Amino acid sequence: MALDKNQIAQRIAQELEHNMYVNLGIGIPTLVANYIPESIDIEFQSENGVLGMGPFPFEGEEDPDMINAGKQTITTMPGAVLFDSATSFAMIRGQHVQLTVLGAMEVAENGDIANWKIPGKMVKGMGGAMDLVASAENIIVAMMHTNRAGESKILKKCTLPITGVNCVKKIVTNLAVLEVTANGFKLLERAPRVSVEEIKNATAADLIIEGEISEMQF
Amino acid sequence: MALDKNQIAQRIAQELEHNMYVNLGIGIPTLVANYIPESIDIEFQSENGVLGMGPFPFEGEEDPDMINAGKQTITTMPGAVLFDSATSFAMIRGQHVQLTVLGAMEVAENGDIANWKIPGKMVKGMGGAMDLVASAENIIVAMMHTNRAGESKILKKCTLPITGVNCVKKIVTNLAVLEVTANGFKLLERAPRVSVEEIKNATAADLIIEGEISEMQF
Amino acid sequence: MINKVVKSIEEAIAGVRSDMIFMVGGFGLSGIPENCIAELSKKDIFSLTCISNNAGVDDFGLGLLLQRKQIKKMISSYVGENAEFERQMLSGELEVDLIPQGSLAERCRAGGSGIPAFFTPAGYGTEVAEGKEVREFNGKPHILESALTADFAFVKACKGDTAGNLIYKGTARNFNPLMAMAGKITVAEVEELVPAGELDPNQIHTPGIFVQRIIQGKKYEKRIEQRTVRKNQ
Amino acid sequence: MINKVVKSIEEAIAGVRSDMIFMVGGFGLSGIPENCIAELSKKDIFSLTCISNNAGVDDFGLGLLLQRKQIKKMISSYVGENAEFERQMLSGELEVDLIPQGSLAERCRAGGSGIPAFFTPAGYGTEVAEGKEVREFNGKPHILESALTADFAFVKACKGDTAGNLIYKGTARNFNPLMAMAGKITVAEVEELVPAGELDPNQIHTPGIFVQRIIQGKKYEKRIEQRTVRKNQ
Repeated sequence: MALDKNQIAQRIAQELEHNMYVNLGIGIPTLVANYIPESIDIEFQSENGVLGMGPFPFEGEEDPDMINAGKQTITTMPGAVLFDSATSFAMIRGQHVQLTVLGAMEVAENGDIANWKIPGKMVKGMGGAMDLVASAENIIVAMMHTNRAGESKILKKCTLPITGVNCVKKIVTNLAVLEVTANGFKLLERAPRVSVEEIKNATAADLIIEGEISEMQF
Repeated sequence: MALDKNQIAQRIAQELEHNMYVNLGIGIPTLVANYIPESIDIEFQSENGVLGMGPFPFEGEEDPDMINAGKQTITTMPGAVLFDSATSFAMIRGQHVQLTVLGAMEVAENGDIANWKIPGKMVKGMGGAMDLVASAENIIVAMMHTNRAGESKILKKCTLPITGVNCVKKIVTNLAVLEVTANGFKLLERAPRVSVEEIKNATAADLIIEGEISEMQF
Repeated sequence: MINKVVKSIEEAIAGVRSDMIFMVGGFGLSGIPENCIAELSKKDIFSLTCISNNAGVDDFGLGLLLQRKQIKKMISSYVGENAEFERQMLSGELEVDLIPQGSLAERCRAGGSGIPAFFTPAGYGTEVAEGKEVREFNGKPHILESALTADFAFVKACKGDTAGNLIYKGTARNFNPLMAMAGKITVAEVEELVPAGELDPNQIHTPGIFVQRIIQGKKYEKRIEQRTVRKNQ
Repeated sequence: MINKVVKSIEEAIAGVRSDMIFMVGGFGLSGIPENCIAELSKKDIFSLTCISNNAGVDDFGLGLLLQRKQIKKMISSYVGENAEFERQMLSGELEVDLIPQGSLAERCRAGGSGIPAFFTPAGYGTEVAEGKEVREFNGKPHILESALTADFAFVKACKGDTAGNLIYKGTARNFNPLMAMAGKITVAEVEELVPAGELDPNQIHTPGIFVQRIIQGKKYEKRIEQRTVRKNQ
């Protein structure tokens, strides 16, 4: 059974380690924050200028001066800190933020990612994505395996204008967990009751499949 | 009569204009702050991280956390602000500080200045001087006309390692006020009862002398 | 103390002319100089180049200037959530230069700091790198980005003093301190203006030397773009 | 909240080994990490490369490490007022790389910010520019300067919290925030350590993400180098 968006987030939360600084992109990545085990300390950075982001505010407590990079109203945790955009990207570019989780429209087998532009159709801009993917040591993509037309978003080569080169390390989709290796995509895990065959059929790129592929554990 | 150090500072103070941000170097330049007319507002920047520097503290009120670039204990004025060294040099390099007054060992007729090193003898380092002279729109040198050996510090060409090129705009010495022009040093003013002849004799570089040279006014 | 206070919003924006380059602080609608933008939208000033991370929404922020077609070119990192913007861009009426957000921030800071250019890894291998110098450092390719400056920078702070010193609140800080550095004339509007000496010199975010004019804004709407809440327990 | 507190000064400097590069905050003797320096001076660690604006005085600050000849190379902007330093430098025992102060500050910031190099006008036409790329921007020559990083950065703040957030006081701030960014391991010593949540998030100078270890210093001498006063009236 394919995962829903919350389950994708839940699976990604397993990748987080104690004492990590993490930047979560808009969409599915934002949901990751809901699944952090209490046993580990994580601080969330948002590139518009906050470290130590907390949950959404209670109704009536929204502050227009306190938003995340998705422009959503947020709160801060004890120990939080606020700063300007140059300092924020110093944290990102300088690799002080250790993990970036973001969405994508396409990922290629060399780790290229496209997520900012559909020529002639959609040009919202890259926001902080280009800085994030060019910098973070570890980049995990959270996305659906296929687009609305049912086409694979996991490709031999990106067809859309790319956001960054050779940067994605791992992908978690509704169907599978994939690792980007020097030889291409390696299938690590499959969603509960989703077969390797189904994943292969939904994937335009080749998959390296070694031995038994276990189901994701939650 | 040649000026003393305080009089050099007093003459330089006349160059300051209302609403100017000024950086004063160590030595004679520091004394300039004592001669600002009450009618104009000036803010002093010190490159170790303070804008709005005030006078020395009263005895017993010295604060080790409040010093100027000469490492002297200071106070701050209302409206002062403290910042890090990168921000400080952003002010300097970005030409937000409008006037720099500093000492020199030599000045050449093309505006080159040497004030940081005597090879084999004295190597204290350039501190902020190289950033200051490479950046400020207006640079005034405050110094004695000759060195302790009686040799001119105003030269056709610097003999010591230089601090910056083509940067000095004006020089105020114990004998004269000189302007650095495209054609060399121009004599603007002479110290009270110091003759043009005395100035010429004390100067290794050529001087452009046009018409009557008036005495400095205090 | 050098006094930066201007008496009216008209005086605050005086000197802005058609064809100029101007910067506007803020991220989304958070921390935007509402009063300066509103005043600009009343003037017959056109063909402006605007440097701002975002482009407002249809009826607020920079959207007001877009509605009147006062802006010829936008230099931004993210311009979604604005239908009129999208229409002008896709029709070719509006020129748009999209820049990675971190490069935009750093380019403004560089502009204010006398650093004409710097290398960054952001955008290497993408459209953004086209025509730009590429150089490897420690085996990693970087591109050369140049400084940004502007004829005017409009920024918004929570508190300011008469010397032009500014303190921001929350994530409304964002691009404001960087653009304040990069404006030939920087105009700061604040929610609260106090006499010089009232702010703790240790706690000022933008030193007054970067600000040429300061004014207390008449009123602030401070619109929220995405109101997200959790249920009261 | 990620806890950065270490229990002892030994633990704070643990891992520093001979031949490493380390940065030390402070300007003159103002804002130097006194406790870390004193602890380093007790260890048999030698052949260090030290990046610091100044070199202390004979019997205090980095002078302590120079006395024991623990430092092989100094990267500084101003090294006057230190007889032992001068002796070692002139005799060739100590290697010295002098850098314009603004370039030193910016190179540390660049190192912490993932910016490998930038152009600056400072030092053009001087010894400092030797071997460096020169390029004109707006008709003015600039030189290319590279980022500085260090195995360890030792910084000193007035206040800190358990998450590593730092607040500096007065001109003791200077190079500390920049070096905090540039250390692979940044050790912050503070006069007062408080629980995370006690500092105003708007008023923090160094975000805790840049700090790996924090400790409250045992005592601070805070020596004054040039005591200048005016007469009481």
